[in-house]
Amino acid sequence: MTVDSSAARKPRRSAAGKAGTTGTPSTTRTAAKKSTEPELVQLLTPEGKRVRIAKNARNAKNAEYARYVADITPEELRGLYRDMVLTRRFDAEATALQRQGELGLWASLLGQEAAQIGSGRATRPDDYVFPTYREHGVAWCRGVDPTKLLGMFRGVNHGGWDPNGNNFHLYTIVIGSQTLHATGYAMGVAMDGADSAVIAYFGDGASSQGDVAESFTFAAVYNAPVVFFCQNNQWAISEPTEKQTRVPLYQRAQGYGFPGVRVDGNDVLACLAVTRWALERARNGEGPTLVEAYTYRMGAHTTSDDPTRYRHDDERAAWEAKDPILRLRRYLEASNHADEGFFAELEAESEALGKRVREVVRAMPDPDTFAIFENVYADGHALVDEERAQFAAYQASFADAEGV
Amino acid sequence: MTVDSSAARKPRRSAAGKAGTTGTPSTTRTAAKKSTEPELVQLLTPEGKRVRIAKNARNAKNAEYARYVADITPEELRGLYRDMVLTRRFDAEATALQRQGELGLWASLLGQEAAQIGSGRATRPDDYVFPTYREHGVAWCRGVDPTKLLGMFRGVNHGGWDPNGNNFHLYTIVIGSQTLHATGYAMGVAMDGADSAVIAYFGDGASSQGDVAESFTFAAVYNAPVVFFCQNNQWAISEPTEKQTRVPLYQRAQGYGFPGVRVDGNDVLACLAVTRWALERARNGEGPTLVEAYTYRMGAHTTSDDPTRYRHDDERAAWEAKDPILRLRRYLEASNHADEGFFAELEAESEALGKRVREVVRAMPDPDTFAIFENVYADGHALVDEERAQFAAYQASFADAEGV
Amino acid sequence: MAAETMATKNMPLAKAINESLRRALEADPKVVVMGEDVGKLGGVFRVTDGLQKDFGESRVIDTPLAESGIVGTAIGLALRGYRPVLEIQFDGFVFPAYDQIVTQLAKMHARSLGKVKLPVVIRIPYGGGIGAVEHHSESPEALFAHVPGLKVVSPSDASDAYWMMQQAIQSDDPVIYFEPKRRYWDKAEVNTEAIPDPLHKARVVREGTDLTLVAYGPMVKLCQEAAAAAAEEGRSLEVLDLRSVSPLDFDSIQTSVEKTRRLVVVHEAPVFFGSGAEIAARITERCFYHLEAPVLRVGGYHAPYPPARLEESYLPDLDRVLDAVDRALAY
Amino acid sequence: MAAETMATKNMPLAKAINESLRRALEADPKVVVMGEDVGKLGGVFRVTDGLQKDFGESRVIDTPLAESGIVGTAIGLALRGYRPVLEIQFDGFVFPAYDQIVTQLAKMHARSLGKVKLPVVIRIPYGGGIGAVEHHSESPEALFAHVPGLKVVSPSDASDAYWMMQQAIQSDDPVIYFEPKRRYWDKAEVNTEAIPDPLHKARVVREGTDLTLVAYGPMVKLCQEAAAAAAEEGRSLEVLDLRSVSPLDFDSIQTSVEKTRRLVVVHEAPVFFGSGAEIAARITERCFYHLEAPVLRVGGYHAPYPPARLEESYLPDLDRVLDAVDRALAY
Ligand SMILES: Cc1ncc(C[n+]2csc(CCOP(=O)(O)OP(=O)(O)O)c2C)c(N)n1
Ligand SMILES: Cc1ncc(C[n+]2csc(CCOP(=O)(O)OP(=O)(O)O)c2C)c(N)n1
Ligand SMILES: [Mg+2]
Ligand SMILES: [Mg+2]
Repeated sequence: MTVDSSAARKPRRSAAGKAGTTGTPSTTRTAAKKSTEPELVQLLTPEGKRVRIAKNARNAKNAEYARYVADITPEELRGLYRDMVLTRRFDAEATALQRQGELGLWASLLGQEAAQIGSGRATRPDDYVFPTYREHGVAWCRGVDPTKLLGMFRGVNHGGWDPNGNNFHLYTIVIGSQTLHATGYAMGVAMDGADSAVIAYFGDGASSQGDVAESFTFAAVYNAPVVFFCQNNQWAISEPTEKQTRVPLYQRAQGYGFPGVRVDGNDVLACLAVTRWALERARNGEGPTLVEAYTYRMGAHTTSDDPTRYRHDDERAAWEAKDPILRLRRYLEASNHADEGFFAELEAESEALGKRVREVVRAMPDPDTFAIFENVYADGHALVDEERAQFAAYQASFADAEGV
Repeated sequence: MTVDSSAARKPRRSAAGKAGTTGTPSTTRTAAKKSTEPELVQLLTPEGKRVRIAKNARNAKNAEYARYVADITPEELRGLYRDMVLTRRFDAEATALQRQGELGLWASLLGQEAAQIGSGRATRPDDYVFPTYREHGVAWCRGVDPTKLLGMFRGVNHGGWDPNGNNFHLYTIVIGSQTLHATGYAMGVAMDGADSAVIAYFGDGASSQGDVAESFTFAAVYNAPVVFFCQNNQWAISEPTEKQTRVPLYQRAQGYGFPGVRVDGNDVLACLAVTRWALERARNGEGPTLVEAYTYRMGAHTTSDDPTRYRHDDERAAWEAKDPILRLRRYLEASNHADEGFFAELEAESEALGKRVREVVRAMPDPDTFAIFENVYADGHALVDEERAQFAAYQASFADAEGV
Repeated sequence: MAAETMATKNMPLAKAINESLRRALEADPKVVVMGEDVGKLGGVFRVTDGLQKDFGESRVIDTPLAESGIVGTAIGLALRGYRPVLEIQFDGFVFPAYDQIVTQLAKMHARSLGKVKLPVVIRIPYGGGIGAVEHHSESPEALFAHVPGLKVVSPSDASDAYWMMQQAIQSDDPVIYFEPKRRYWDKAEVNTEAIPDPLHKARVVREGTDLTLVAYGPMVKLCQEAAAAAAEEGRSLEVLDLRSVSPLDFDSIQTSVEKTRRLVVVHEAPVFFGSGAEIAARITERCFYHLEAPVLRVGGYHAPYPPARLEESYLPDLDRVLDAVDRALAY
Repeated sequence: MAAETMATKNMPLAKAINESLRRALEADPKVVVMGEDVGKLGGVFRVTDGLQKDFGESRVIDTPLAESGIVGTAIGLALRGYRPVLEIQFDGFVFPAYDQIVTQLAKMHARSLGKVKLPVVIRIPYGGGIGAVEHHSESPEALFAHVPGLKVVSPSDASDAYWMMQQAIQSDDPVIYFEPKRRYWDKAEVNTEAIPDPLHKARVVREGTDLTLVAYGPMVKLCQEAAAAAAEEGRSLEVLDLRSVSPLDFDSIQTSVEKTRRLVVVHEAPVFFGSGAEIAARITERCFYHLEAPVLRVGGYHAPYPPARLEESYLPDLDRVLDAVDRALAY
């Protein structure tokens, strides 16, 4: 049957479900590539080894990107490691705070640290970032105080930081919308003659939204300096990526006229390199790029979710072997780029961060109720004024009553 | 500047606007193909010569499709010719009727006869067609009485035929919407285990709508038996196709995991062949296909439009040399597949059709005013009943007044 | 409490919808359930729990993450003879599908001069009160009621949830079925062999003489509580559960108001251009000489639904309803 | 007729918007015009005629055929400091953009606690009366007025069209600017040096004492005609041009109704859940003891906008307005 398989479509003449049996491929016909084992850019193996950049067939692609991190220093590598560790720690703390009732909800990035830190560290301060709701690691790279991210999950605001403070837009919950905002912003950057770039994050699920397709079209037509960074974490809540596409997502770009590349999303070096390349393209006036970071959501979709209902533990186990943090740690250790002191210090820093996050959240006050009426309009609106006044009178009536 | 060119983006380092100068292409990276002279499937040259199906590089693609029309008879060829001539005649008549004030608007298919007749004749009675608002030729192939198409343009209805009468859906004005209806219908066909296919028409402009992208995603994921037939007539009202895409549209399919092919939309044989192939794929359970029929809107967008504001006459002149009807006539004549009697008879038939269309339209009555309240709901709605009654009373009050 | 017969079960509202969907899937092979995460997961609120397991992936369909695609393909399925029941995951996510709903789903029956019917049900968990993040607590019903061609309903308890879903699926018209998400866990007796009220008929859920409170969905319970509280102060409030927002059962409201002569409408959606406006306008027209006070409205403010920590102040509550009652009675 | 000064020109409404856009493009390099066919063609109604020629393709931008993309990218441009003025080609084609308008454009200022502003104007030619095909004659203003965060305006003549566009572009809020397409060719004096009324203030366009007619956009002219016709029968109608649908200038309506004690609201949109409902509800509340009759509403029926040959029966016309006036006066 169509929806799960085509085997049930009896009257069909030839073997059902086999693509390409009618006719033969040709130059004008663009045949679908079968999605088998993902072919991806990787610079650091799961075992923590730098991938050889010899120009053989299998690794040629890596070489091209490797040059974007060719001169990376041990200090920078330790910095990436630190970013990932602190991000994971922050994320775990937030999950715990949700369990304790301090947050209403939390969307964990566990497992996606490399994709976020690698791409986030590739950005320049004047670049602009449009996140989804899970980009805590990117926020970290942008210098957004992590405690600011918690307000919306605690329910005290819908986004507690100034987007222009760090060129990091608010989290966007309506799936895919932000890719158009990013594209428009990038059009504006180009109109200004600036050489900044814009990066839009979205998920594998989001790739199905019409808005994302429209953003590809606008970005291509206007040659906008925007990088579409898709974290394919294999799941859109309970739906595996096969419910969104039957070919690898990075290939989507080709049909819109710009390059797409799949990168190992658990390899922070590869993510850094590929994103640098894509951002450079943007700065150079070469237009948009799609980066698909192939990664895994190791936790639940959010704290409200129960992944045991739709996926097996062994899947997670397999991905744990590719853990982005462990991988870099192995490399740092094997190459003597970090000593025990570094790890110990980081552990302490991590603890301190956790403590600060806990304290800040617990002290986070509820907003004043009149905040309901604030910022609905920039220039005011008579009805809001009227309702605010009525509300004030109504509130006062209790005070009066209590005062009696 | 981004919107027209990137030359103004001064701070950029490298040559602006040149795609692909950063890094080099690779296997994982899907590079954009440059749109130069369109590479398309053609079986009949503009001069009316059958394209040799020798398997050399340039023509290999044609050979694959040629077999879908290999056994076409002279009678069938005359049939295609007749379809195109009568469709064009009908279209011209409708344009004239608009000028005479009998229609409020008309959307002419002039120039697109081959794309429509070729694809329309490829369908089977049990297939289902979802048109835009310009598929008068397809309607003809489906057996819809052409005069039925005129109701909505006259303003007496929003669609005057029974979609299930000929498996030809109503014209859809909201650009792109019908591609999702087609996909859903195709999902239903597959669920029923039937081997019918569905074909959705849309334009080059429509390709930008999110709905069209979503229909590609659904069709691919559910392997729905649907053919997406895009008539790229070079213009979306005043906007050339470059405002919608920077690569040929047929390539769009690849990123969604199904084949796309560009066919000479002014070659009725090639359109027939390619659509047969695509429909056969659908029937065989091989899922969706995108066909881009490369053609030209020789008239105005609609009778309200003034194309001289945005395009040059010489463009039209160039396309006139590729006229789909002339092309087939040349072939018919050169191959002695039709004699003067045939052409004369067709001319008479054409006249008769014109006459009938004129007569039917002029006699087309205005709908009863109470039609406003009909068919709003299938099961009725209290408010509609109430308003209908009020309206009746209100109408009656005039009758009373006049009656006095 | 009525004794449980074989046909009567006590169950939460979410479960009642689940049972109703199950019954529809069993009864009619053309019924299909579609949406994001409705399959293995059973929906984020578990309303479709177990259905895919029992009816298969072709009847209970996990869709791509694209609401316009969900509604648009459902229209196509309906044209093919299917009766799709769609889930929109949360109120705030129906808007990508709004074009398909307003320009296609609502109009296609009329456009075809009645030749095609689109029996599509769109389930939307709506309303606030569950402490959720942005876009998860809205009440957009007015945006559908204004659109000719759509029917809009909202049950307030498990029994109505069960039966109104049966009726919505049987209807040959598109029905937007708003589920009061904060009442999902409220239990009630559901008699699966009852003869249900007509889908679009309001029901008096408490009789009274001094003032009429009308509500639907999540606010019915609140109005019942308000009526109980008012009773303690010696005021007799009648409570009407509208059940349907389009059509609105003005006859039932009129009957009540002709008796009580005062009307307060309560909903979560912003008051401005909300259901209360239409009810106030039409009832004032119908009952001009009966009304002792203007129709008063209690609802959301003209502001985006606030963060969770403020929702209590944004939403109608007992005090605000009683305050409106006091004001109406003061005329 | 006032003598034409250097600053005063007689021009059609469409031209007035064109001139206003031109002035805005000249005055502020951050103003950009975007939409389908707004460039070389100058829009299907020629409202942007000549602008691309004079300001270039980067200021007057032909976009891909995708309304969500137009609004979504405009939001991004606004975040970058631009002030986009968008054209939606016809009323019925705004719905693909509805999600971006409702969930993003309307809410982002509040979401950011005031940190970002979105000065985006969305121009929508709306309403019927031009004999067009489906989706080209609708009046969806209520669907925007219900949404907090949006402002909704509609000029009725060339002078307002000019000035309200200036003000809409200067506003730091998103403004949905509904253009009464059947009045595009109506001429009026436009004084480009005048001091305009505030954007959201209603204006008395005819004074009267017996009953108040309120309208906006295309229906203002009709109401003026109705008032003239009624005057011949010795009835003195006051006509108020609301100009703004969100916010609504209830103060001005109240002032008028306290004088005339009767109110009829006229709009093309369906009556059910339309602007008239909100006006009737609130004015009844404000003027309960002043009203001699219920507020009556004249508008579209609860049916899809009909084919052109029926639109005369669907749309409010002189007779229907006068009929409502008679009914209100009969109380
Ligand atoms: C328009 C819209 N529809 C539905 C949802 C509900 N929803 C929230 S997250 C999510 C899945 C997103 O998956 P993906 O894009 O892969 O991102 P991920 O959560 O995996 O990071 C869904 C369906 C939403 N937020 N917005
Ligand atoms: C959603 C929507 N937006 C805008 C329009 C107005 N419009 C009608 S036809 C058209 C151009 C369509 O171009 P294309 O898809 O290439 O089809 P063609 O007219 O060339 O056959 C536009 C913009 C519309 N009908 N629907
Ligand atoms: Mg995902
Ligand atoms: Mg076209």
